[in-house]
Amino acid sequence: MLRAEIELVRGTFEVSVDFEVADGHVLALLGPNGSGKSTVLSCLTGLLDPGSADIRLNGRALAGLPPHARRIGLLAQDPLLFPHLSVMDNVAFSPRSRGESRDKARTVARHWLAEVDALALADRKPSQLSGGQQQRVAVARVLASEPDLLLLDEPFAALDVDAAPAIRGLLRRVLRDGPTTVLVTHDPLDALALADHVAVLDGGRIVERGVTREVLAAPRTGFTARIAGLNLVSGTATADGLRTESGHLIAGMPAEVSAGEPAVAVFAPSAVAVYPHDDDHPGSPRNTVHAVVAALEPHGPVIRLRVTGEGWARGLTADLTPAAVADLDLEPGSAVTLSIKATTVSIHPAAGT
Amino acid sequence: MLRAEIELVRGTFEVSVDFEVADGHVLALLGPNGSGKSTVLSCLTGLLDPGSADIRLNGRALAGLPPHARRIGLLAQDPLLFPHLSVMDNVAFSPRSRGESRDKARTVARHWLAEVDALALADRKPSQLSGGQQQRVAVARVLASEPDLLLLDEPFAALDVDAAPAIRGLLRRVLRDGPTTVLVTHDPLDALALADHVAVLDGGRIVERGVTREVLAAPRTGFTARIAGLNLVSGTATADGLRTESGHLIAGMPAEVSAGEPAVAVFAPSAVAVYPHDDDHPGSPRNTVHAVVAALEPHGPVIRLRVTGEGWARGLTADLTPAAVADLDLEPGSAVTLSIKATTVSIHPAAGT
Amino acid sequence: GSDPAPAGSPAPEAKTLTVFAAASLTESFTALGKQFEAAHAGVTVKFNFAGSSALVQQLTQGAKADVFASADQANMDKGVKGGVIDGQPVVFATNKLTIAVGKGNPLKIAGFADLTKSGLKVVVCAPQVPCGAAEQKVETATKVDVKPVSEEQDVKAVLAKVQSGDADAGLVYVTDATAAAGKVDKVDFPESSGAINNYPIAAVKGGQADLAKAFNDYILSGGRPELTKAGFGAP
Amino acid sequence: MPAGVALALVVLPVAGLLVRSDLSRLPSLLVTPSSLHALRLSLVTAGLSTVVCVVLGVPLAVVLARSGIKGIRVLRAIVLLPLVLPPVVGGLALLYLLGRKGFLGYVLDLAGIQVPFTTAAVVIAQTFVAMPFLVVSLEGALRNGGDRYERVASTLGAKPWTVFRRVTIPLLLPALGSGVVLSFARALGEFGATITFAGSLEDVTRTLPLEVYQQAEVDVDSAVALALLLIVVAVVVIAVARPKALDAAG
Amino acid sequence: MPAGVALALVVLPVAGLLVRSDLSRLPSLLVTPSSLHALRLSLVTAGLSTVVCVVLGVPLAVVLARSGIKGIRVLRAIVLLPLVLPPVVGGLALLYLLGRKGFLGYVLDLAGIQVPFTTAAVVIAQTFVAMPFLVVSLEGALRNGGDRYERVASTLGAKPWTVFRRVTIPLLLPALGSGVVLSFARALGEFGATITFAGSLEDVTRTLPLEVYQQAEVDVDSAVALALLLIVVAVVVIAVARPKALDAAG
Ligand SMILES: Nc1ncnc2c1ncn2[C@@H]1O[C@H](COP(=O)(O)OP(=O)(O)OP(=O)(O)O)[C@@H](O)[C@H]1O
Ligand SMILES: Nc1ncnc2c1ncn2[C@@H]1O[C@H](COP(=O)(O)OP(=O)(O)OP(=O)(O)O)[C@@H](O)[C@H]1O
Ligand SMILES: [Mg+2]
Ligand SMILES: [Mg+2]
Repeated sequence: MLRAEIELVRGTFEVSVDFEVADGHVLALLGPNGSGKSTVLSCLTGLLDPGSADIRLNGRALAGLPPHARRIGLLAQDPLLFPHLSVMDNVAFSPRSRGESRDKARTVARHWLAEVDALALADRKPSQLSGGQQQRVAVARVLASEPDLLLLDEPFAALDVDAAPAIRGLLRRVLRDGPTTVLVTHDPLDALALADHVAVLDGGRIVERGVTREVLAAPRTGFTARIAGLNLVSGTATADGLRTESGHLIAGMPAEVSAGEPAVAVFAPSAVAVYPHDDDHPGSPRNTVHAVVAALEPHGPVIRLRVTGEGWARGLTADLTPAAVADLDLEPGSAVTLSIKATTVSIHPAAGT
Repeated sequence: MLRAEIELVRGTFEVSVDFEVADGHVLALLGPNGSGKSTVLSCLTGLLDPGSADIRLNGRALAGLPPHARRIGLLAQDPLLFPHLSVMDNVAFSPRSRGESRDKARTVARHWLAEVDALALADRKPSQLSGGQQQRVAVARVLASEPDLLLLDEPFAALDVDAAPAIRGLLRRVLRDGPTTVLVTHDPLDALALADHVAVLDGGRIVERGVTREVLAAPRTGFTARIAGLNLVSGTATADGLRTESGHLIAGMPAEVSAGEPAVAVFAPSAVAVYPHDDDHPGSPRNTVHAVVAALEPHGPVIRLRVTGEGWARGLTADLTPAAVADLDLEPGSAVTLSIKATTVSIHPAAGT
Repeated sequence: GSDPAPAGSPAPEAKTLTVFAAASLTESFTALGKQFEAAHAGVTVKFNFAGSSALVQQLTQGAKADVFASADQANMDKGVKGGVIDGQPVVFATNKLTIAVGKGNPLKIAGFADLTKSGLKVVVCAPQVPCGAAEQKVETATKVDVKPVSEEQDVKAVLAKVQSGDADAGLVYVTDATAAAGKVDKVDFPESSGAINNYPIAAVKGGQADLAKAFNDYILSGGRPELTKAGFGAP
Repeated sequence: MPAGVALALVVLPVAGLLVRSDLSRLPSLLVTPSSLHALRLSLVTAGLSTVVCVVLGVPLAVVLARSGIKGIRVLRAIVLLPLVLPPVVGGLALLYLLGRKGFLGYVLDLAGIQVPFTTAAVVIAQTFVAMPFLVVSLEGALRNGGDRYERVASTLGAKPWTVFRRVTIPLLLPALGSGVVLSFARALGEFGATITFAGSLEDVTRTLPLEVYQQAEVDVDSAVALALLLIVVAVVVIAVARPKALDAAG
Repeated sequence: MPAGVALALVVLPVAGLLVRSDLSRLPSLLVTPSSLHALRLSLVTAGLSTVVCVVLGVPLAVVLARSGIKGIRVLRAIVLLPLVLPPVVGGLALLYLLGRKGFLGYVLDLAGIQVPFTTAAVVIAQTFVAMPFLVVSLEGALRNGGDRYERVASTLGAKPWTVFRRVTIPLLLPALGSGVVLSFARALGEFGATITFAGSLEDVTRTLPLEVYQQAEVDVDSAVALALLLIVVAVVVIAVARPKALDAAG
């Protein structure tokens, strides 16, 4: 088990976090650029010296130990392969450092290189690799170090459509009965796939934490909702929905909230259907609202629409297939009507923070 | 207009490409890790000296020119901000180099920093930035150089959920009446959002090219289908679908293909519905097949299921919402039934390659 | 001369005689060392040539040597004061100044007084080193005020500048001008006898006294031809 | 451990020197006009020749490190020559070149310029022996650093000179710091080439090391005291000048 | 352009030297036993002291560049002392330390060890003057390179010594190449400290520069010719040794 309490001032930036990760479990650290994720990982490895820290890994106090004695593996945002060593020797570096024989270390290295599908690159120098190839080798190198605690800083950023799922699968296999892990990611669905728990960092503090599925399904701050890619409208809970600040009523499924309480309506962008503005909507969806398309952003296999509009329509997002976007001929400025089925909207108590 | 013919040998790796991009248009360069995308960009900038090249930008022959005379901006995979200059001076570097006054250059820099939402970081040194912040500054720096040709190598890899769409929006605005652009990406939907045309690289050669929507909707090789995230089953075309190699019939929409021809059935993972294995399917979907979940990978806002199974089920993918995955309690090894509506399946002639 | 080592005696055990000698003795002492070795079977003579002041410094810091030959009295006195000299030093050679000029004496310098000619580039030794001190002595005695363009650290530096043509004339020792014969010409001047430089030699305390005495005697007696060849005067 | 031994090797002798020398005489030595002249001359010439070293040596180092020419190895070996040349021989070489009968000096003489025995000659001699130090330390750093940032700068439209001025040089500052220290120190301590080429005349060419040697002929102890002065000067200059260069590079 | 001037400054004097010296005498000079002895001694001692410089200097440079101790600036200034010390004074300092009457020499003398006037003394003198060259050029490179790779190595479980051996040193190779060249050259050309501390005894302490000095007493021209031999040796060593170090670093 990892228990960490870390306080640190870095220029004008302050980090103050505490968290634990149970033995063999995976904690996902989410948060926007510059929220302190990499900083927290650096403190754990001992590369940064926090102002005050109490870090315990399986009972061992780590705070004073030098990095090499911590048995913590870090896959940083920059692969930083040793430029003077071949790919093979990069991966064999850690086994060699642990005192394995040359042959044994190479066997270990070959194993992990095969796992990341980079065995064919074994004899190259890092300067002869593409960005994604470097990243894969870096993954193999950190896994070969067999750490007690594994720290992964956006391991999928540079990988292609074939490599990313492969590495994800590899990590899942390794992590199943593997080391305790902290995974930094910008993708809430990486968290969903790999992590039991998430902690959401913002401005150096943990603003939300809990079991992954619960946090992502029921974000308690606007920030977390955005991270999770969900729509969030705040207002007051009613018996069967939410009254917005602008006075509109949103039908939804109240969850652990009583009427009259401050609350938020949460729904996924994928639950938002988009129609041309002049259509009328005789169908089942309870919630319809007029809006204007502000932006179209690809988001995985879908296009995410951001809209502006009156009242609660402002800032909503909707995920559409490219085909739908094409069919509806949507572009910034198009007037649309959004419709959201009430069954996809959940009403949560507003987070205290 | 950019016209490029490039031949290059780099160790054991050979690049041989030719392509053109019309004035002010955007070409997306897709391809797996190590397929030569970054190499092609390096040749365009003049940082790599190709064995033989004929590169013309708006009629100017660039092949012999030094990098600084080419007016080509490159946003590389590694941000490489000048470590000795402040963020402001990094972005002002290019205007200054063009001979602008200090004040003018700073005004330009401030403009672009504001566009990437990094004005607050103006006085920092790059070493005081997080990974994503560095990437944003690098975007501002290359845009401030006002190139005739803009080369972007995975500009969104390190960005968070707020920054990525913002930068994407910025790029779309800039590119609308901006420079001719080549965009390298691993995400076919980045291509869809930003590029008119795509070229798909594999092993240093362009294996497929065309108008973005057409290529992504009708991939002609298994590789391109995988890049585009689509399912692809090969067989022989019938009047209303495809007969697979294992003898099964898949209902679909034939497109420019006559019965008896070798063909592929193409459908998006998002078109595949998943049911528990013991359910029967009285509904409309024409195609159902039994399968076993092999892996679950997050993919943007959805979870992508990879399945194994008999016949054509092998290797299919399905995109589900996390909630659906949770509801169905899917995990590797779960037996499922897949169902695909025929309207979402298109039948294409098999590519010659 | 008398040869102290009895000729024909049974070959003595191999011995090494270490001689610390002023750098200006390099050529003559190397030759004399060979002669001494030939006359004394089993004896090898090793030289440590350096500036006299450096040699004294080394001796007072405990360097092991048998003989010390200095290029001036002052450094020998330092050695005596420092307690590293055994017995009384004896002057074995003298040296005096001469004017080194370019080959053929293009500027027709005839004597010491000519060195004040305007436009003439004269180099001398710094007053701190023996040749410079001697030159000062001559200046004082003759009341000729030479304005040098450089006060060199040693005679070699003076000679080098005359040889390269950058100096028109330089005050050097006869021995130096002799060694460089063919590259420079020398103009002797009578006033130089007012500043004779003495070369004393002595045995070093803690050295092999017998061998040192034998060597010193050899220099004083049999060394004359070789020393004269190098331009040294008799004591 | 080895670092400690290394340190001891440097510190102990100097400490020995301090112990043995009569520090109380230092002030009286310092105020003699000749040492003051020598000190001033040393600082001026060493400073000047360091500037010349930087102006000429930095471009040379860049050419050596970056150019892909075939003969570059030979060139590099040539640049290193003054390092191994005994300084006196170096001085002779300069004399043969710039002396009245030297093949460049002859031309200069016709133009009424005479270099030997002038302060300029001191600067030239010091530059000759000190420049390789600058070049070699810079070249190592240039090779170590690679040219990634320079390439980025060129794609941003910076011409080679701009790249050099705004990227190469600033990134080189720490190494330039070392190089400047090395060449300044070498120039400050230069003796053999100076006395051979420039001679030794108070207030014109007699720098502090020449004064030290001069003194050593008469009285070793006072020479040592003077040398300590030289050390103090060097340490002060280094301590003042160097951290700035380092800090600038962040 | 400045690079060209810089090159000319180095090349022209040496060319002048070549022109003026009597190359036909070089072979006959070379084969005299005393020059051969001196050459051999020079190569051996300069080689040895370069090795000592590397063994002691590399750790010292790492400590200077990486340690965050407060007093590190003072330490650095101290390490640079031998650079500015006139070599003769450096030799004196060593004599005061290791001579029979020196405070370490006294102890050694009791143990029956006498350092001055031995070949070991030559090596010590050369190491003393040459080590700062190695340390300074390495330190610049270490600061330039940063410690990113060293940090990665430590998170991979490599102990400090392993990091040093397998990451720091290999990445330092280009700079180590320069440093080794500089210190070897300095050791090879060393004169003042050697003659003061080790004396000039043929085959024991009379290295090539001392032999050159000796020859100069007899005949300046033959001394110059000998100096050219020194140059040739240095250039050969540099040309053979250096590219290997560079190539190894890729
Ligand atoms: N040396 C420094 N001095 C001052 N501030 C710094 C320094 N290094 C980082 N910061 C700031 O600390 C904050 C946290 O940085 P960190 O790298 O931990 O962010 P992150 O969460 O990893 O972001 P990203 O997703 O972009 O990688 C950022 O706002 C950054 O600007
Ligand atoms: N210096 C080199 N010597 C030999 N091969 C090299 C060299 N540099 C790159 N390669 C190889 O060239 C191929 C193309 O590399 P490139 O960087 O262009 O790939 P890429 O398409 O940009 O990949 P990624 O998506 O991972 O960034 C790769 O297989 C790589 O291993
Ligand atoms: Mg980060
Ligand atoms: Mg790439």
